[in-house]
Amino acid sequence: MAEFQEKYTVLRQEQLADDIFRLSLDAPKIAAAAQPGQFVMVRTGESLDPLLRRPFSIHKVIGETVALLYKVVGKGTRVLTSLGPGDSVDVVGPLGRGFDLDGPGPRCLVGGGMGIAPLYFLARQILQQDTGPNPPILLGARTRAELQVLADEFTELGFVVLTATDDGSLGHHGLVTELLDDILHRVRLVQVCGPVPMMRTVARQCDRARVPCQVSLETHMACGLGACLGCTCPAREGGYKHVCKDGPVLSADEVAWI
Amino acid sequence: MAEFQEKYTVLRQEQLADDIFRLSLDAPKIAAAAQPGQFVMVRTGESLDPLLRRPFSIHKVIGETVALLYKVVGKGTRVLTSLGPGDSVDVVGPLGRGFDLDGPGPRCLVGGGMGIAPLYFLARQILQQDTGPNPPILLGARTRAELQVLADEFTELGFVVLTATDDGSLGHHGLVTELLDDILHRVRLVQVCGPVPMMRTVARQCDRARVPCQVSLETHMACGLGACLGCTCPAREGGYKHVCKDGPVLSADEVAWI
Amino acid sequence: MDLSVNIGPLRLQNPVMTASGTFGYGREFAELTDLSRLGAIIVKGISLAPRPGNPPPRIIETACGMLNAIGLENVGVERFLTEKLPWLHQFATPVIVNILGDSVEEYAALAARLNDVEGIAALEVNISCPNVKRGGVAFGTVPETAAEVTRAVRAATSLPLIVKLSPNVTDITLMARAVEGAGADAISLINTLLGMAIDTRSRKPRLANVVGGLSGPAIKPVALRMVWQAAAAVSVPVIGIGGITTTEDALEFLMAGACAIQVGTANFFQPNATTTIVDGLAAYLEQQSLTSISQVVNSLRIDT
Amino acid sequence: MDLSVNIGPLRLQNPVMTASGTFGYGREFAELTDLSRLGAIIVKGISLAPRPGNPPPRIIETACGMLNAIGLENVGVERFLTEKLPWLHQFATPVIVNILGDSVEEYAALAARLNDVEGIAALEVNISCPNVKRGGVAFGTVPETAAEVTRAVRAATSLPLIVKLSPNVTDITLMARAVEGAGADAISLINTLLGMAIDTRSRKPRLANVVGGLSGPAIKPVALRMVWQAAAAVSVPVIGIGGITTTEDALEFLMAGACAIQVGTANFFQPNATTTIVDGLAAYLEQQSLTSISQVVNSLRIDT
Ligand SMILES: Cc1cc2nc3c(=O)[nH]c(=O)nc-3n(C[C@H](O)[C@H](O)[C@H](O)COP(=O)(O)OP(=O)(O)OC[C@H]3O[C@@H](n4cnc5c(N)ncnc54)[C@H](O)[C@@H]3O)c2cc1C
Ligand SMILES: Cc1cc2nc3c(=O)[nH]c(=O)nc-3n(C[C@H](O)[C@H](O)[C@H](O)COP(=O)(O)OP(=O)(O)OC[C@H]3O[C@@H](n4cnc5c(N)ncnc54)[C@H](O)[C@@H]3O)c2cc1C
Ligand SMILES: Cc1cc2nc3c(=O)[nH]c(=O)nc-3n(C[C@H](O)[C@H](O)[C@H](O)COP(=O)(O)O)c2cc1C
Ligand SMILES: Cc1cc2nc3c(=O)[nH]c(=O)nc-3n(C[C@H](O)[C@H](O)[C@H](O)COP(=O)(O)O)c2cc1C
Ligand code: FES
Ligand code: FES
Repeated sequence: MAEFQEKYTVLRQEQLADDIFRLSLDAPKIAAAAQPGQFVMVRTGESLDPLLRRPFSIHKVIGETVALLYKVVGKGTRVLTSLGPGDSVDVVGPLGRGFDLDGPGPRCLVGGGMGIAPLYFLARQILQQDTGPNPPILLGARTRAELQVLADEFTELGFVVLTATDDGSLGHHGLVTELLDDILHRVRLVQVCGPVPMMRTVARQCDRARVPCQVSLETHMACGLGACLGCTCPAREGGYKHVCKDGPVLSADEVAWI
Repeated sequence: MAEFQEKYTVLRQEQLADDIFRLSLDAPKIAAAAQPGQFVMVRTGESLDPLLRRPFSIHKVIGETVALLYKVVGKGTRVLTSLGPGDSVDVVGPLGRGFDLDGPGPRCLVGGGMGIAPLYFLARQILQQDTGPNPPILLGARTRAELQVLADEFTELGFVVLTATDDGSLGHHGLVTELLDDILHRVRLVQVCGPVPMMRTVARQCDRARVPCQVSLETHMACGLGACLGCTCPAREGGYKHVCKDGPVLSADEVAWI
Repeated sequence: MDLSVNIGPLRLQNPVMTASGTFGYGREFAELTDLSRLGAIIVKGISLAPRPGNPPPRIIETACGMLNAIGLENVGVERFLTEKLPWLHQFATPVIVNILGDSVEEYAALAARLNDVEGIAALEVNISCPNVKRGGVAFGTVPETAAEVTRAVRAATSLPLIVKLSPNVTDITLMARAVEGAGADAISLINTLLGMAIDTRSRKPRLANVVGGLSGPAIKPVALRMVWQAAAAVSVPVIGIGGITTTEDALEFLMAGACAIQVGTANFFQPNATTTIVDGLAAYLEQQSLTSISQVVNSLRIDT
Repeated sequence: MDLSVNIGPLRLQNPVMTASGTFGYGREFAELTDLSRLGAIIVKGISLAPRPGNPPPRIIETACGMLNAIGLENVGVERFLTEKLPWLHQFATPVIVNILGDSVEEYAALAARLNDVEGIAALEVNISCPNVKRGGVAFGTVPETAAEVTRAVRAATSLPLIVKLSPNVTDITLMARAVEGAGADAISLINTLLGMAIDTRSRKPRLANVVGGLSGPAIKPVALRMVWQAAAAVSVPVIGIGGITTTEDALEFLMAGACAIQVGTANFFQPNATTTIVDGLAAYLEQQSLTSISQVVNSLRIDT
């Protein structure tokens, strides 16, 4: 696995919604090495506060451009919004284990909130494999403003996109998981990224339907390198998985869902 | 004394030299209350690192606009350079005791490096008092690039400006204090701001010539309000002066020059 | 909505006080903070005689904190009573006097001097000072001497007595119990952690005193841990101090068991930090549909 | 230009090591740091049997620092020797094994097991662990138990012995002298300060273990003060640890009397912090026209 620490130049900062931004970097090395589902650790400035790098999924890789999709939830992500074209960002990556790319098709991607980020990279990879018609991609968010732009981009790739919003402002009024049962019988793999309750539900649905399921987990991370041992999640077999090295993508049945 | 804590809008950020900047704020309250020689405490961002506010002399007050002149010497001043028009800055001030304004004229202003900052405000005030022809203003810096723009602005006010640079690139090749002896006999007050060695020398020159001298001191400051007792300088009479309350402008003979 | 708290015999309108040495004698902040809205004002530490303090440099910024070696500069008790205290009478806000000394006798004499003075709501005893008779070891690092100071002050005053603990100890609960047993009505903690910084260009210490006290957000995790331990160890009220800057910070200390808090270093960079926290606590109660701040105190939930 | 230093019997090409627990077993950083350029690699603390560690959450960021409660997760000594250590043989860089235990016997058994293993340059004894037989009080907070562990390990190994001190004590010089007297070849400090954080939304501790170890730039002033005190108290070499992030930081510790330093938390956010400091120290010597890093060690100038 190739990993790099480099400063990359910001190409673009887009504001997709109130608190959702997309940062595009000129990052040839990461672009060349990255696999869908992997992440990067981003230093949010020169200050020692925030101290630690922040983990973000690789959202898009197009040519030598790597994009990150992020939601402003605290001080690190707030600092990121101040970056503009020409600024440079210190990034370590690509890191971790991504999604299985060559399992038996067809598969269904399910994303919720910022969990949609890695799915775009994954979806483009699926297109390249050209394994025939894919089942719809299921995307959920709180409200239309957080979802529309992203959903459209999947549609532009040629996917059928089914959406769900908590407030019903776009697509199904309710949880994205409620859309899955109708589709499960047509797929041989589900790949999901989103909030833990959503992934837990999907994991149960897949378990019942005996469809393999991969989940992309989030934990607090200090290093992203497997060194601090801080990013644990309880494993079904007992003990712990380290999300940054064993994951972030794990088979749903490796995880002890609590 | 009126003191305020407010967020002010940045009107302009000028780069005068490699590492010298001028920040203009729309700060009506400070503009209305400030006296030459007073300072403000500036918060350099939302981060807790840097933690403390940074003190800066009030450089210019024109209408409701307050300008600060600053040199990038560390992380706080580096953060300030990222501010642009429309951004807001949290400022406490005006603080401290400024220069005597109504002593017996004529007087001579002497500034070195960033010590020039408060002298512009002071010079404009002197003009308003219209006490007849003033002796030259003496300004020193390391090199022309740090001095030319500022010297010109004093000239534009109608002052005769004598300059000195360490490298001889503008005006006298040497110390600005070397220009003072020729003028001392013509003045009844010297007001000086600059590095300590320079102020010490001026204080001695004035002492010998029996000309009153006011110096504007710098120390590390945590509060600027007289509360932390951190900003001490040894007093001639024994004990300490607190630069933020007793100063920053003190009579040169109040200070125990070491 | 009830923000009021009781610190032993002392009732405060809200749990937000100013930490000694970070708020001068109150007046320094009068134009920037509404003093009448504070739970209490704790003034700069006072000794019997005036003290000039340490030579400069006395302060230096560190990562998310600062070191100070002010050296307990203060105007002495007599000038405090004539020049500083009367101005504070205009506010209903309780004034708590922080006292310090070189010897047990000095603490006791100070406490006696302040006992009958009007307008003093309580004493806070700073025991982080060096015990001159015992080679300069701080009173607050030895349970016996901490108890000795507490007993002496207790005997000399009928004012409510807060003893302020030093964090530079192996076991804070021993110190807390020692001063509780010796008659403290309440305990406040933490004072500063002993630290140091070096100017690598001159190869000299950044503080003339070489070592100084570390304060500010950097120390908050240590302070919170000690407050939690101390609150569990004693039954007198505990006042939390250390890096408190925001309402969140204050809530953490209250949840850990403090029934009130003090804001220190934050006053320097956010002169209205205290009143902002008072507002923030009220907003929190409202948002959580709580009626009293006492419902927050000691509300930490630990899974077992 | 000579950056080499001696830690007792151990010679290092430069004074920059990795702090235990912040650099994995070395391999984790292989693509981001040139391991051959380090003074030494200190690996994650090893116990006799594997340990699963604490439940999550195990880490949380604080102001200029972080709290960790990893709970000493490690693969155990046997897997370390078969799976981790051999990979490090490819580098000439000395490997120092950090050891930990629940009892004096466990420390001694570990030291004996590692004594004859090839490719181990020294042992570093982490005495910040709870002494299970004595109610969980850390070995490193009581001079007698610290000395006991040191003596037992000393008797069990002929490897150079570094004892790593806990900062959670009243007087670090007592601890330093205790382990020196018990046979330590060198002392390293500081381990983490005990701290805590609370999530005010859930009212739960942010660490499942409630308390954890504070590290990073926030603790640097405390670490520097303790290193300065310890270096003055003992004659064995002292290794400075705590918040070291930049060359400046490293120089401060060297000037305070440390003859080498360890970089911890900084590795997480600056994976090449160590080699950057190696370069920085060389540049400093050149700029100051010094020939050896030993000229920097203990060069602090205190005006008297
Ligand atoms: C492998 C991985 C991939 C990720 N990919 C993305 C992505 O593509 N887009 C995106 O917007 N976010 C992503 N995240 C989450 C992102 O890292 C956090 O939102 C970010 O670190 C928050 O930083 P902050 O300084 O703004 O917030 P902070 O001030 O640090 O925290 C704000 C709040 O968020 C919580 N929080 C912070 N970090 C995490 C975390 N890692 N997991 C759970 N809660 C956290 C805190 O507890 C706190 O309540 C990912 C996380 C991981 C582990
Ligand atoms: C009353 C007063 C008025 C001032 N007016 C101006 C002004 O008009 N323009 C201007 O450019 N600067 C002025 N200064 C100095 C200015 O406050 C410092 O340069 C600034 O605080 C440095 O912040 P920093 O974070 O960039 O540097 P830091 O990273 O904090 O420090 C960088 C270096 O500068 C030194 N330093 C920092 N603060 C001070 C200080 N207060 N005194 C002496 N050395 C210091 C540090 O020791 C360090 O070596 C004034 C200072 C005072 C006390
Ligand atoms: C500049 C300064 C002066 C202080 N003076 C005193 C004092 O006189 N008496 C005292 O008990 N504590 C004093 N302290 C300690 C504070 O009251 C407080 O306990 C400590 O700073 C931790 O809180 P903080 O992190 O919020 O600042 C002082 C602290 C600072 C920073
Ligand atoms: C995540 C983490 C794990 C650690 N594990 C160990 C350990 O196993 N053994 C040990 O002696 N110290 C351990 N430490 C302490 C560090 O080695 C170091 O002493 C401490 O973090 C202070 O240095 P720093 O501020 O540079 O991180 C650990 C620290 C961290 C942050
Ligand atoms: S984040 Fe450090 S081991 Fe996973
Ligand atoms: S800066 Fe705090 S008293 Fe002067």
